[in-house]
Amino acid sequence: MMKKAMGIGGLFALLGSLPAMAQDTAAEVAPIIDKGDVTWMMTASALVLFMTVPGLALFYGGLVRSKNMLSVMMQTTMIAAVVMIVWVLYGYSFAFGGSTSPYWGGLGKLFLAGVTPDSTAATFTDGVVLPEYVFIAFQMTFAAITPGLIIGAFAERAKFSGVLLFSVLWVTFIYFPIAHMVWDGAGLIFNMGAIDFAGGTVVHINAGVAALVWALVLGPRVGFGKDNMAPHSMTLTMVGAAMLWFGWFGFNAGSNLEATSGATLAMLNTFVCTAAAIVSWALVETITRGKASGLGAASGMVAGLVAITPACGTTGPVGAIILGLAVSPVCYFFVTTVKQKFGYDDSLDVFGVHGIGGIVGAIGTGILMAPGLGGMGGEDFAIGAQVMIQIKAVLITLLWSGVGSLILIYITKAITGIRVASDDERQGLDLTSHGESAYHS
Amino acid sequence: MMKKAMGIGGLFALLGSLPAMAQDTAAEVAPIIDKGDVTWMMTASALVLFMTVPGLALFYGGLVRSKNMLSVMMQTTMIAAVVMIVWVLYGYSFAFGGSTSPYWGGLGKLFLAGVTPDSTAATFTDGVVLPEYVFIAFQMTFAAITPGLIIGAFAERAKFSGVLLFSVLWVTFIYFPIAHMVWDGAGLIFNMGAIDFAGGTVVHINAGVAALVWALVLGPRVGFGKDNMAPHSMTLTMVGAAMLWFGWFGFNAGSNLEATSGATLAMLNTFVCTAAAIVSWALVETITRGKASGLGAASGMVAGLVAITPACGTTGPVGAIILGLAVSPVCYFFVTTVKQKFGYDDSLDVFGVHGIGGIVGAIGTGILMAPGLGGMGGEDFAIGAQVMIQIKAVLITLLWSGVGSLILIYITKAITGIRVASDDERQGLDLTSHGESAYHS
Amino acid sequence: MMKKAMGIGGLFALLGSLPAMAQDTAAEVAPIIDKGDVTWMMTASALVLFMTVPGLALFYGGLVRSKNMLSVMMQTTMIAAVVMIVWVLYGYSFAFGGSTSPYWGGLGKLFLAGVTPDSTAATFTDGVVLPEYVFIAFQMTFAAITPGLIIGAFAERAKFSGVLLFSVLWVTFIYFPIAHMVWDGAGLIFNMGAIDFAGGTVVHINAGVAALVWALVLGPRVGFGKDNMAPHSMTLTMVGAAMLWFGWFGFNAGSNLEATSGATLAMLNTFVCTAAAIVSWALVETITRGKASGLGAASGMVAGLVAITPACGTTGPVGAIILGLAVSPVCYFFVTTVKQKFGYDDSLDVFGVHGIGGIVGAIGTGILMAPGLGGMGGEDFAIGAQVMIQIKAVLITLLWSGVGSLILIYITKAITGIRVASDDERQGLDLTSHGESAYHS
Amino acid sequence: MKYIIAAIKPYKLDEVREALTAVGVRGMMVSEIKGFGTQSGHTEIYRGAEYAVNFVPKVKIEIAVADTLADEVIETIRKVARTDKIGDGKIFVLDLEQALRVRTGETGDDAL
Amino acid sequence: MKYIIAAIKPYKLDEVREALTAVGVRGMMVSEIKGFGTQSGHTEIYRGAEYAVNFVPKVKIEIAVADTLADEVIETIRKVARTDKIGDGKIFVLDLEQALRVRTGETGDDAL
Amino acid sequence: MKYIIAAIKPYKLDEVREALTAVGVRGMMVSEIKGFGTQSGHTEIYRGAEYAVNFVPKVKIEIAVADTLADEVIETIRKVARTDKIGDGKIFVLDLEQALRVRTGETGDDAL
Ligand SMILES: Nc1ncnc2c1ncn2[C@@H]1O[C@H](COP(=O)(O)OP(=O)(O)O)[C@@H](O)[C@H]1O
Ligand SMILES: Nc1ncnc2c1ncn2[C@@H]1O[C@H](COP(=O)(O)OP(=O)(O)O)[C@@H](O)[C@H]1O
Ligand SMILES: Nc1ncnc2c1ncn2[C@@H]1O[C@H](COP(=O)(O)OP(=O)(O)O)[C@@H](O)[C@H]1O
Repeated sequence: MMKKAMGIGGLFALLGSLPAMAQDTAAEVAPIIDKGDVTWMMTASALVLFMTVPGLALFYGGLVRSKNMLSVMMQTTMIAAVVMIVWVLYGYSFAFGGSTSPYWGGLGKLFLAGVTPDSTAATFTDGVVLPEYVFIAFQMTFAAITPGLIIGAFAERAKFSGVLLFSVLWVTFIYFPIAHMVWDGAGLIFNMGAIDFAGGTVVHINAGVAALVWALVLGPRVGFGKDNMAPHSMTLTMVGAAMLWFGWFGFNAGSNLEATSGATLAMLNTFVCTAAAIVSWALVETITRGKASGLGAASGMVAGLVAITPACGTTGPVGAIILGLAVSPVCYFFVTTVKQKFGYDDSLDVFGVHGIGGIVGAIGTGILMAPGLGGMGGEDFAIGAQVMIQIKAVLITLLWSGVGSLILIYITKAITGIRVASDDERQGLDLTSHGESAYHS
Repeated sequence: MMKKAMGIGGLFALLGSLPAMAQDTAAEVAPIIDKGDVTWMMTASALVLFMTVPGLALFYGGLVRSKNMLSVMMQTTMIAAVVMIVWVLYGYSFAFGGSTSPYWGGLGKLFLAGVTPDSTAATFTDGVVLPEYVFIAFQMTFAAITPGLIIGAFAERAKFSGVLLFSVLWVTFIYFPIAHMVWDGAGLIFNMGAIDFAGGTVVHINAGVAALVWALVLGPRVGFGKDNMAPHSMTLTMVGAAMLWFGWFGFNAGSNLEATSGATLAMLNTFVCTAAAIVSWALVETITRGKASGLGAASGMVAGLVAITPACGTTGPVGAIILGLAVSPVCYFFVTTVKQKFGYDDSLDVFGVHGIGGIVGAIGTGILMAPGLGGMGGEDFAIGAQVMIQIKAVLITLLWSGVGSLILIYITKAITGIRVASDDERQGLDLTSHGESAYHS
Repeated sequence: MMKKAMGIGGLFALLGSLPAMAQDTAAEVAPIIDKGDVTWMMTASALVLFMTVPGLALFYGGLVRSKNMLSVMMQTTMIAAVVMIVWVLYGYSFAFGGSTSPYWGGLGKLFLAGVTPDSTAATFTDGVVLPEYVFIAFQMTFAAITPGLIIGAFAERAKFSGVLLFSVLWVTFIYFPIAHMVWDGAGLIFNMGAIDFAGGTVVHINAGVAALVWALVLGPRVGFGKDNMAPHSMTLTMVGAAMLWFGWFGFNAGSNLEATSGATLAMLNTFVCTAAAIVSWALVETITRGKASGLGAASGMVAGLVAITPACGTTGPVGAIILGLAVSPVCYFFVTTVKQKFGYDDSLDVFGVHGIGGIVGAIGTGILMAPGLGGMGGEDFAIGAQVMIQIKAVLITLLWSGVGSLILIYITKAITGIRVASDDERQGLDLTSHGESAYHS
Repeated sequence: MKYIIAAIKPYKLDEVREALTAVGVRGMMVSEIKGFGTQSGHTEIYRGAEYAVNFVPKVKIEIAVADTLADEVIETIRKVARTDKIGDGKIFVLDLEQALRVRTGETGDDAL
Repeated sequence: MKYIIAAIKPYKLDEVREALTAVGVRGMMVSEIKGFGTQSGHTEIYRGAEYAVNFVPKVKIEIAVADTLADEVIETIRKVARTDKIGDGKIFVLDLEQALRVRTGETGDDAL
Repeated sequence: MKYIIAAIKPYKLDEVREALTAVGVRGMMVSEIKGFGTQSGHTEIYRGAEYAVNFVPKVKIEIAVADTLADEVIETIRKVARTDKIGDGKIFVLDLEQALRVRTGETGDDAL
């Protein structure tokens, strides 16, 4: 078990040098493509798209005022579309292009050079491979959703062209490198031994920090703290959250790359950690304000999903429940107390839920892997040491994404601008940026 | 074929004593885990969650007035979350814990004791197994949705804390035991030879009866029969129904536990029985009131899905169409005429659609399995005998769930109360129970 | 590679004579059913249903005024339901019944005669088969969605009974024959060597032309060009479009019938062509009117999906991006300029998006298959020749569907009528045709 | 003629309408409004952001009536809309100079 | 000055607005209302539960005009909103004491 | 008594309500309306179909006040709702004959 658990992070190690390897081993044992795996990875890829649109678009869109609904949906959609193109052009290469640099994947696979229907990508298991196309597609969906998470911070006021420019810059200079660092065998963080099964650091902390920086640089919405900015449709927010949950099975269990017992553990954990986080958010609300709200349940749902993301492959189900119970109160404290205290307007709480939830998850991963806690770590697993590694990985991400995002926001500001005129903001971005209204009778 | 058809109910028989068995047979032939099966069961598990949230939440939520929308979504979500935790703690054990009692599974797997990534669960086919984690997850989604079905009966007036308490009690004393009785090899109903492929009795009749009891005990909504209580969003109701259909493929074809021809039959039946029930509901409406309505189509859709649930593994496609054509008129008669006659307020017709539809399905299963009707029964299959068994299974469920639910409702009433104040009911549960509104501009 | 690429169109060639073949080869090598394939095809079938309801229902429904919302949802739902029944009764036989006619499949499989759990259907790969039930289900979902696409042309004014009658006639005389011609080994178009991987001609051009004929025969909506007919919910339209994208992976990658590398290529192409078409529609809008709209993004999404449908199995990812970039401007030109010029009221632009997008895709397929463009064609692949074949296939479809639809519309008009009274149109179809309203408070 | 405007509790609308029909009112205009008054609103909290909703949903009825009918109309609304709880609403009476039925061109009391 | 209130059929709104602009009206307030009158509503049935909707969707227009313009406004609405079917609507005229433009503080006819 | 009707910019509602409460207004009715005036609307294009939306979202406030309070109310709305941009809105004053509180039956100034 130890070997396998330790190997989890190692999966992607093989990918960088994959085509080479495929040729080498061809002479020895032909690697196997199992159609069950292929089906799972196709299903998982489709599920992660579903998380983005309509999932994330609805979760976020429901939270804004109706005059900004379409702007949120457009940002999610257009970011995903642009990043997919970027991914084929150079993103896949930057992340998994086969270079031995600890920081990026190089230029070896620009335009997917050399990838054919016969190309394969490695999995966790020696001798078991996937068609490279499905690995490209799966990883692409991760790249496409991550910058979309950030938009919650600047919702209802950011300039559309700036959002798109920033997103391209951000995946180029922040996401692709960090994906390489965490998941590639040559990667910096990977080689530290950090465990991040499905992308807690790469996706959630990464986006969460960028979001915080945005909120600080951009300033609050016009009328913030005075106008009623209640969610225009809690219904859609709850639908979006549920869709995120559904799609997240692809995200988490798909990260196993094979339809093995390990994937089913990731799935079970993605069920029960989320359930526990829903319950604990509802409990905190019941205690502090007497009522459990729908937004609380949805927030707990997402917080739980974020927290289990890095941990889902190495934690036992009971450990997952504990992680879920723990994450919501921490996030709740951030989005209610800390945010209010500092007064920044992270409009849809990207930092409070994804950033903080991601940090809780990353550290929790280091703890709950312990076999004594039902985790999948080996007998010689040491909580303290692993937690230190996890914290180091978190800090690198905080730094890289924090400083990098700050620079990129200012570059964007200089080129396209980052905020609409306040009259436009008042009238709503749907009309002023996109020329339409979300609802008519 | 006979053997297989008869064996369908027997699938779960093996599960109780699974780990033991796995050890025994290890010496002989190593049981096979097929990645295609694992993928299918992961997909199916995700689909059943999708049925619950957002599916059921929207189907029911669209039917209430907008002031109660979030309460419906919250109840569905929170019930699912709480039951998932309960499932890990003791539910799985109570249902499939390995005891030889005909009534429950015992305490052998509390906290999933002994389940590891190497644990397996049996399937219909000798020598083919699944990782136990995915069996736990799949069955968990069934437990999580079933009490959620009941809420339609007390929508717009039940007390939130009471709903949660009742749900926990109900799965503990009604659902887990009946799941054991029907699906476990040691189970009472299982050993009678009743066919319930995917849970017509365990899920639908079970929930339908509980719903009826609730409606009778709780009394009608304030303004019932006087105020306009038209669905606040037929759009969402139709979306929810369609999502139920989509997810139900996981529910029904997933119950085959393997990606075999049997699963594809279950899927095809789940398509065409539903289609037929949609058409026949629309026809009845066209005949009786001149117009086919969207709510009619959605109701027929759910009625068809409920009816085919027990029958989907043993009926031929033409038989499934016949079952679909038959179920809608019966349900229609119940929700329009019978309900009105008795005057109880089963607000969203849980009994009329799930209870009655489930009974039609259970009995239809006994008929349409006949090879002469295109069913999968063997040559010696006797309709009369099988129908008697099916009726007996239905009666046991009616009794157990009816009496049990009655007791549990009164226990809940004593502890938390079961109904909100009538002023709160008038203002709507969203504001008064959850402190928010579903829609703002 | 050549063999495989050429073989793509050939897949269905085997299906006509399938059961016979299965018996023949049984003596030689037992054909293999891979559970990974079965799982993929079940997943794909469920996904295509999801495209129809709720996907298409929402995409179209959001675009109409709220007084007609349910009529759109009802038409989509009821058409799908009715066609599913027709499919079992005679549709499957008409399309894939095993006859050697180039025009239809004959009567050999009426009521699915002879299909049992042991029946198999061939795939692209010799010796690999599927349970016939899942092939029936998968193809059924295609038949169920196609007539649903047409309703966009006559939305907000067509008579419900006429819509249903027409749909039955249309699948019978247009869809089933064309499906046979394109996909069956004995089929006319198939034997011309036309490439239509997932149904660009059969589904999209076919429906698009029928839609155009409808719009011309029926005339514009009351108030067209004068009243504000803005979409009642762009939110739902964008949700529906995203659901179409999600489901389309089943449509396109499912058409590979196996979970092979070919399926993953189809999936990757379905991602990136769509992404490119979203971007290019947004670009055209930005250039021509200064703003990128949500409806533009949704339209580009669908246009890209339509275009890649025939091409997804034979184009490389970069070629798919090029196709996506190309299709949107053409469709944009049609729905804005050409439609306006001719003044017909193809209310939801079925012809402009599905018809025109399908034609662009069909021709693009012939070009982008070239190995020099990253396509999967062999070394001797000749663009010119293939494009001519593609154009011929398009023309046959245009003619067959155009003339056929015209006749069927007039037949429908004679029997049930095709348009509601203008007072009913003004009040909205929801109330007047279905007796309900989509929204209440 | 009088132009009577009343704010009432939404769930009383149907009862009021029926009662008014009974006393001879043949038409009215109904709008959903947000009322502000002694009856207090409520507070909603969304992830820590607290919004005081100072308005209470009310229904506004507008009725043009002949002078002779005015008092009975006022009395009827008063009786039927009353629940003796804060927020029952208000009735306002304005003088109406002229009324006209679009369809027929009738004016005055005939138009009502 | 006069304060004119009219209930008309919703699809007539744009036509009426244009016609009024043509005669010199420079502003108005428009609300979607539920009308009750001779024109009957409809019945909706949801799974056997029958709801009589007694109201018909109408649009209410409110226009403040100078006394000199009042008759022309009334006449214009009448002509354009008319379809000769039941439910065409009503026009009510009240006396308006004072009008004020918030932006400039102008009062009386200047404010309109 | 006076019946004051004002059309204002929606985002000014809360400020106006607070200011009015401060000067002694104890109730009002608020509706979301579509305003037509000098302030122009906007155009929306949906796949080539262009719709001119001639109306601007406004909020309509209706307040019944005692004669003595009327001027202060008008002045308050004027001051607070003003942004000096086109579309700030209008205030109209009508004479109010009678007011009645449904709950208590109080009439006249006591009812407000
Ligand atoms: N001065 C006023 N002008 C206009 N409408 C008023 C006024 N006072 C109250 N209303 C309306 O009457 C409703 C009920 O008034 P409220 O003061 O809450 O209760 P009550 O009528 O029981 O004293 C308010 O919600 C508001 O719509
Ligand atoms: N004659 C009028 N009658 C009724 N309402 C009016 C009238 N003129 C303007 N309004 C209302 O006042 C609002 C603001 O008027 P507008 O002419 O746009 O700007 P301003 O008040 O700055 O001149 C309009 O949207 C409309 O609701
Ligand atoms: N007495 C009234 N007071 C206020 N509004 C009225 C009155 N009578 C009719 N209305 C309004 O006028 C509309 C049309 O009236 P109705 O009686 O249906 O038709 P018609 O005007 O053709 O006689 C009604 O829907 C209602 O909004």
